[in-house]
Amino acid sequence: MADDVKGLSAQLAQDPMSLVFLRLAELLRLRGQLDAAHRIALSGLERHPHLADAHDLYARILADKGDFERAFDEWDMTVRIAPSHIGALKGLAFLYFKVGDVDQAVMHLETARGFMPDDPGIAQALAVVRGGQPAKAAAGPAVGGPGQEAATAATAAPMEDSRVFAGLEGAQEGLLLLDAAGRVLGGALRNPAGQDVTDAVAAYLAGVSQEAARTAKLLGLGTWTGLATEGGGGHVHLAQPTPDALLLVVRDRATPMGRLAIVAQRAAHAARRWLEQQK
Amino acid sequence: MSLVNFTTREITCKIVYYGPGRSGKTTNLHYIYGRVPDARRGRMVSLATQTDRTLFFDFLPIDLGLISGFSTRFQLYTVPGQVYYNATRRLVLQGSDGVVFVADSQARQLDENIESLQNLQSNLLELGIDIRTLPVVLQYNKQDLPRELVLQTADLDDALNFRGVPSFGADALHGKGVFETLKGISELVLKRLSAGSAA
Amino acid sequence: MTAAPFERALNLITRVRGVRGAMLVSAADGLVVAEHLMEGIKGPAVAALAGSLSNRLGRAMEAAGIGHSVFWHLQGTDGALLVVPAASGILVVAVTEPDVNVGLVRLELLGAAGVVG
Amino acid sequence: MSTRAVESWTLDPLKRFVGEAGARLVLLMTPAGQVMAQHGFSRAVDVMSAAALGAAIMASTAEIARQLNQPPFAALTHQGDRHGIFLGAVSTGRGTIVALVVYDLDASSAGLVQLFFEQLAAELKAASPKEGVPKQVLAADFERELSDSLNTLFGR
Repeated sequence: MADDVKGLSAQLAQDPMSLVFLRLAELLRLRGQLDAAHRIALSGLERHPHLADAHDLYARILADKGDFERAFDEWDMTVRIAPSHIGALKGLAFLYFKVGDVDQAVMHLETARGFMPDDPGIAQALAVVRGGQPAKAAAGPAVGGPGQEAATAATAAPMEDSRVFAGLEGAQEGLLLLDAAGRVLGGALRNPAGQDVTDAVAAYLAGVSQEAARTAKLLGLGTWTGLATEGGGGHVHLAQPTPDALLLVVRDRATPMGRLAIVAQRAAHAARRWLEQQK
Repeated sequence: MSLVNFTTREITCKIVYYGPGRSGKTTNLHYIYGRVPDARRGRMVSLATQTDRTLFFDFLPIDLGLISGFSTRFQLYTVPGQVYYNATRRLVLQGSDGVVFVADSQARQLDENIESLQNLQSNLLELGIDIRTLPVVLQYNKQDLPRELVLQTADLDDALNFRGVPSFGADALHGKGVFETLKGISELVLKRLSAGSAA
Repeated sequence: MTAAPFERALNLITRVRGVRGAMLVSAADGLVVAEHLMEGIKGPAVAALAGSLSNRLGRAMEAAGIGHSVFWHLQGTDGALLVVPAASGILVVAVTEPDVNVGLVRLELLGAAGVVG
Repeated sequence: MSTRAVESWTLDPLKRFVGEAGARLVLLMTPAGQVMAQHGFSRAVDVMSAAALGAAIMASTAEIARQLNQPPFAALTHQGDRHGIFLGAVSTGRGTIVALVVYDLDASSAGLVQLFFEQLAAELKAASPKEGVPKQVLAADFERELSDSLNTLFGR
């Protein structure tokens, strides 16, 4: 495969105006060399700003990099240039679904199906979206279609290491460690019915922490150190063990809020240590 | 006030169809809407009463294409004609680049035409717009009605067109004169831009 | 409802030491319903942000299956925001010093929520 | 998200505003309803008619205020079950600009929009260039092109 990259690079060097950048950047993207793919796609786009496939490719790379806002722009642009671009329609559907706008996701997939009625990927994605699942990570790949890798990379699977909170009270339930983008680093959550709700909760927590940070800043409360909530069915404590990570501790109502704060402090300490080890 | 984007080379102008109630202002827009290809027009919005009389305005954006290297777009508005909607008429008139005065050619409507024309002048005055510099054309609509009912265009010119602006006989329902009127006002509005006296 | 119960509700909260302001906020639109604030606290900002954080938190709690929030507390290095959602869609909000007696403020917020319904 | 601007100085403040307020779309327009800039999910509405209608709402309420002998209303909010719109006027070096904000109640609120609108207004005011636009626009011989364009438009 390295040879392919070499060969395609040579072709591109020989003829910078050729469309070979599409294949090269896609290959690099699939190999996870996102920065290189980004560079190639961008310089290709500069030469071919009206090429729908170039915008679509660039969008997939951006999505792989987790830059969904710009990925949206690029797919939006693709559809403006080529309204029947299946890849871009699927990409937009994926992004809409990701933010919970099921109606828009369905609309884009239906449009795609109108252009390509026999595509099994579209039918499958529609089924997932219509299943009414919350916009959680697991649904990403099916909806993402050609951007499958984008989706999987963007919602990186929880790290195997489940020992983040080893030794802590209730280490494997009710403790969740996320990165700044809301991706699960460790721990898991189940709802009172015993279902795994890790991804669904993770998807919302990034927004909560951003709002907590903004609120503290704009109201002159300094840096936020914790957000504690008393719910009808349990108590929750959210904190930032490091500026790039988010820690959630959930306990039933029998655990007093004060005690929860202490558990959260210990868990934050364990999380910091673990994050340090990962570097 | 025409909006000119020098970066993307786009011009947007606002044209208002003015005139007494039931003179055919909305009919002009409907005809244009029906004739212009989909890709060259936006959505037509009508804020009308239940009996289809214009309550606030009708709105139709059309795309004229490239003129002098500028992508040129006109936004056509109508005003409600009934006397009691004057406040609304003045609002719609704000920021207009040109006015098409649609007169009803029926002899018995002459007073209404004159009244509406005076109303246009006083509204422009209130908005601080000088009618002598604002592009205006007249359209004498319903010329298709039996001769004994309507005034001829020359007579209407005598009665209404004391400024000697371009005037067009029309039958807006069937499209006669609609195009010529639009062309007439377009030329005046764009001439103003080319003369460098844009507001 | 007249303004008197609102005033009574806010007074319950502001009498606690370390409380810099109390507010009633419409949860759905993040707008001020009534306020009793010390100089320098921006009511509209508190209302908008408390409303927004409350909504986001509510969604996360729902996803986690732990029901509606009955009280939440955002702790900052220089101050804190404490909130009790009342049944009528109003948030009862306190802006406090960092070292306030959280237990006491919570009780008064719950009491105030009872007053505004 | 898509962005268009007749006056590019409006863009940075607009983008910041959409991000901070969680708005779906913001349009800037002249009081006569002509779109000057837009940022956000433009498919949320038909931009041109939304601008015409938004400007009409602003103009109507300004007229009501005038008839009441009151200064114009600073801002208006209309809120439905899931969406809201906010209209506010900003006075800049380029004259009065009307902003129309469309927001989803899932992501934003009237309070958030109002809060960050103050910032948007201040930033637009500060960023607006004071000099007027050049007057001469079209070449003197545009008439034939206009005639051709209209002929094509009407299928003649």
